[in-house]
Amino acid sequence: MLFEYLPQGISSFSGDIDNLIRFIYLLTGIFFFAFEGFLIYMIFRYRQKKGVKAQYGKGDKWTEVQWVVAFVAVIVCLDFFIDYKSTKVWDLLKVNRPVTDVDIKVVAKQFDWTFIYPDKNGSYDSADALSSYRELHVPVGKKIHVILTSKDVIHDFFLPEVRLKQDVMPGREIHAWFDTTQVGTYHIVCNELCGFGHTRMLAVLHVDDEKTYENWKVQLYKQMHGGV
Amino acid sequence: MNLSTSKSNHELVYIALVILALVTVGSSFLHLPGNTGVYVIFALALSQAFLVALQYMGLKIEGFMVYALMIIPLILFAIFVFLCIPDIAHYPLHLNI
Amino acid sequence: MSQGHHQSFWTKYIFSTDHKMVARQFLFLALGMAVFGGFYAFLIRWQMAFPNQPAPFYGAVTPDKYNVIITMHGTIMLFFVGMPLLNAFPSNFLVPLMIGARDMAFPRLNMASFWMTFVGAVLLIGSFLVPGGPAAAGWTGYAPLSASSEYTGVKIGAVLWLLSLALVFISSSLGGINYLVTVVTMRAKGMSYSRIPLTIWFLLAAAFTFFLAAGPVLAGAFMLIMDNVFGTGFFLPFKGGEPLLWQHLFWFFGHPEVYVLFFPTLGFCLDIIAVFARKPVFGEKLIIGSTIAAIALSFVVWAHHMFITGMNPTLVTPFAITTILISVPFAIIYVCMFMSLRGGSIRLEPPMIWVLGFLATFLVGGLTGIFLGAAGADIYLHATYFVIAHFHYTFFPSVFFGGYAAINYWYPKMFGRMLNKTAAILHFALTFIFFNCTFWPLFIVGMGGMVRRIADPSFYPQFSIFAHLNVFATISAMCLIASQTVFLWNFFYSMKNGKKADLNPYESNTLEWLAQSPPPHGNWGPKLPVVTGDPYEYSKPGESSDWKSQSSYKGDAIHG
Amino acid sequence: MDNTAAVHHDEYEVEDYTGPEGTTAGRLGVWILISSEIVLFAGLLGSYILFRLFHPEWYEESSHLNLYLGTVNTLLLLTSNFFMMKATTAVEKDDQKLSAKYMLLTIGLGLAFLMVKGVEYTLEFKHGEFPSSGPFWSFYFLLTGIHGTHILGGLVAIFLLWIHAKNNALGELKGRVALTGLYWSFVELVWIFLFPLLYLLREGAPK
Repeated sequence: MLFEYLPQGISSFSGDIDNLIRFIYLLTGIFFFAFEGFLIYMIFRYRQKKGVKAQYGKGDKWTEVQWVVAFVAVIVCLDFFIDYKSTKVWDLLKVNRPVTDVDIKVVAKQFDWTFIYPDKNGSYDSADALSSYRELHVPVGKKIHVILTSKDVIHDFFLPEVRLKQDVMPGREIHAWFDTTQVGTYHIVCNELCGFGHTRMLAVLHVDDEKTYENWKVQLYKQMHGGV
Repeated sequence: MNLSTSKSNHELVYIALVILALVTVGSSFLHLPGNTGVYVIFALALSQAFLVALQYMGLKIEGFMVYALMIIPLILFAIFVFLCIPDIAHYPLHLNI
Repeated sequence: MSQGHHQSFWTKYIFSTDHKMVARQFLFLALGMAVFGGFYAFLIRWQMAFPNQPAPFYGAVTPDKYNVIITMHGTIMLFFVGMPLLNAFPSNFLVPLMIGARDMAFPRLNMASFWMTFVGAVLLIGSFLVPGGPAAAGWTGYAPLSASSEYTGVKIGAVLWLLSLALVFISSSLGGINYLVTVVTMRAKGMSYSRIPLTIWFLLAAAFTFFLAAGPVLAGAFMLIMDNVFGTGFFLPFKGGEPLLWQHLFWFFGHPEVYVLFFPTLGFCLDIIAVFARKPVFGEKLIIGSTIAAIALSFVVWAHHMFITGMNPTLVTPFAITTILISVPFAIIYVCMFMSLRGGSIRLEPPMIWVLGFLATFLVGGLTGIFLGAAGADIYLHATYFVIAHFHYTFFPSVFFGGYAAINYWYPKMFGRMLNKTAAILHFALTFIFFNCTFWPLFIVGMGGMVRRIADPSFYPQFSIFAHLNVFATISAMCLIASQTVFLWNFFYSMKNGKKADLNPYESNTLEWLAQSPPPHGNWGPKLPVVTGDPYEYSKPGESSDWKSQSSYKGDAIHG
Repeated sequence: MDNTAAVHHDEYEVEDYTGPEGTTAGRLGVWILISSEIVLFAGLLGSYILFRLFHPEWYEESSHLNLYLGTVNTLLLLTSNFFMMKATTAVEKDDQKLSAKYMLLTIGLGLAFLMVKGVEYTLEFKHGEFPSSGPFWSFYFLLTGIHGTHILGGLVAIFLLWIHAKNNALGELKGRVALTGLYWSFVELVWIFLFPLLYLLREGAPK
């Protein structure tokens, strides 16, 4: 099955996206086998035979077309059902941002990621703001608010395991959120062609438990301020 | 070669166009409140456009096909601008990273 | 022009205004450019499978060269293979023949249209020679990457790329004007709109869609050229511009363009199905209505290419709904095609085999589109190899299966000789198998999260589990490219040595089969054909023959 | 792009080239060309309008344009279009010499339009306003530049017709005078919208 190849999901909404993919996979799978089967059947059943003339029918009578209409009605219903399910996922992830616990500013540039943690006043510019290079640490179970900015061209913030993908636009602040359910080390990939170094524009997502996360922040602070 | 344009009175249309053009320019000096000035200017521009299209270009004697050829691109124009407004025109620039 | 039968080499072969010669020029341009496009495809696949080894015939593919290769592969395949092969070549060849005219309405415009495309192709290939190399911002050329040389190091190449695109857009629009005017004003007597074959309808639909869609991206191309040359900032946010605007302009064109490359194939398929299943096309009016609906919808779905670009997220839902809804008209057309097969008397000749192959493979492309059109699933699948597999499953069947079906079907009329049937079937079998072997694994790879446009998968340890699939896909792709030589051999060998073709080898109703093979300058004898019947009157009950030509035109075969 | 109006002649009898609605092939071709040009200008003007909607400060920048020269240009183009219409009428009455005179006036006024445009550009360059001076100026030079290119194309087409008309030798080209007139009117139509969009949406008195 195709969806078995999905990387293991580690966010509260990854299951929703996976289920949506499974659902569409199931539906399209049915149509795929029905149509291919019908096609193969017809190729064998209606091969040219001596003395057998093709049936004449232009499909301009209601009796001929009614099956097409019924089929279309089914398609329209399924379409709207897919739209309904997909919009639910979309709204959950991209439109309605819940109250978040941690704010992180993501600065993308050719070909690096920098993650900036605000100081106590929520400022990203002050000396106390922590900036981590190519390493994003987040506490497990918390809702993370990322503010995506770019210094030059379009990049894309893709967390495959979290099922989050969001382009990073220069000149815009894009807000996204995600959460995590499992401690571990995961991938961050740039998913929008951004120049010759695009391939190497990688970062690491560390999902830590609360204690490790705080320790790491303290460590980073010490590193940045020379152990003061 | 029975051409449409000979059925128009070109002198009359020309005078009307000149007057409308001058009125358009004049109206921009009035500093009408709010967006009224913009509406007035484009109402006048539209009336000039209709005059040119119907009289000079001979749209008034054309058939369904040519009208469709003129209207469909304008609909696309409207669709493009209308659907891009929430995306382009509503986003302020953030440049201080 | 007026001395049709004694022209110099230059007016006959190079600056020809004869629609059949222009069609051949477009066909050869498409085949020539396909060699380049295929070679870049090979390099891309090589890099995905064996990233650390230098590619044969090329050398090491460095990341900057890789970006050039993907840009050129996309641009060439869409605008210099797809457009000529599916729009310009069949429109030029078939429109006058199928409606019973002597030539296009504006033959010189036709010639200009070809030479503009040709200059565009030369500029594109020539951009390899300029300092800085060719454009390297992907075939979509997303600004700001494409808008300033400080991001890619490419300056002249990017401008040449844009100029070449602009030339193709203008030339295809002018071509479209020509086809539309020809069909409206130059139909033979009795050729009412309802008697026009569906091939012509769909070619017109494509031309109409194209010239309506090309304007915004042409405007965008001018703006991007100014960004590159004059240092303006239309798409550069740090100069007050808006990068998303380029994407809107581009995809406003880009999505209709997808159908421009799809409609002609639908037309060929319907015509070929009718001839080889010996049945009238099922639901002709339904099909035309669906096409109109599809064109209308195609102009309001463009933002589904931009779901995750940071566009206004509330705007996504309406676009997702229209995107999924556009499956309805195409489902109707698909069902009508299947119903046209049902109850037929199917002759498995090469053109029909290509059409059946198209029906089988395009289905996959159409169905996987639903994954990407559903905004929620697109969050994960956008810009992964799933997308690559999806659009290759649409474009490849459409451009190549459809194109080969058309070439196989109209070859006797173009060159007066038949293609070798065994070689044609072998070519189909190899292409069909290796095409599926190339792109089916990419669905799996994409579902696993492998992102597109990366130059070196060995940097991504998480993709190492797909290494064997990538190698498999690459070897299949090489076989796929290699098996096209069968076609090239067949095409050029049969031109001189093929079996002489009858005037109407497939017993088809449409008008082009009444002309000589190949049709002379002016197509018809002293008198034009008069149309008396519908194009799809096959196996009519009560008739002795299972076909009845659209015209009783006796042809000028006897008079030569 | 005047070769859209090309009419095909060959050694065979010419079937009727008139469509079902009395539209000749050339005329329909020019209408479709105009249709595709509308989409091109939809892209250009649409982008400009979208920018304009979130750049209120462009009202100020707009007042740096020379409104007087802009108005003169509007009138020049209007008059030029009027004379092109007169030239069309003259050809229909088979008076090619008169038509040639009108065409000469059209060309003169069109060239005057381009010259005034050149003067405007020079003045703006002197003030230090270049295409790279900001989005408003980028749009100003892009829109007027592309419109100017269309004017130039139209002038070339009219010039070619004038060469034949002055020698009373239009012959088969007669139909093209009206077609060029149609195109010329469209160029005028574009200016009718460009002028207020660029020049008139301004703040305060012109400078």
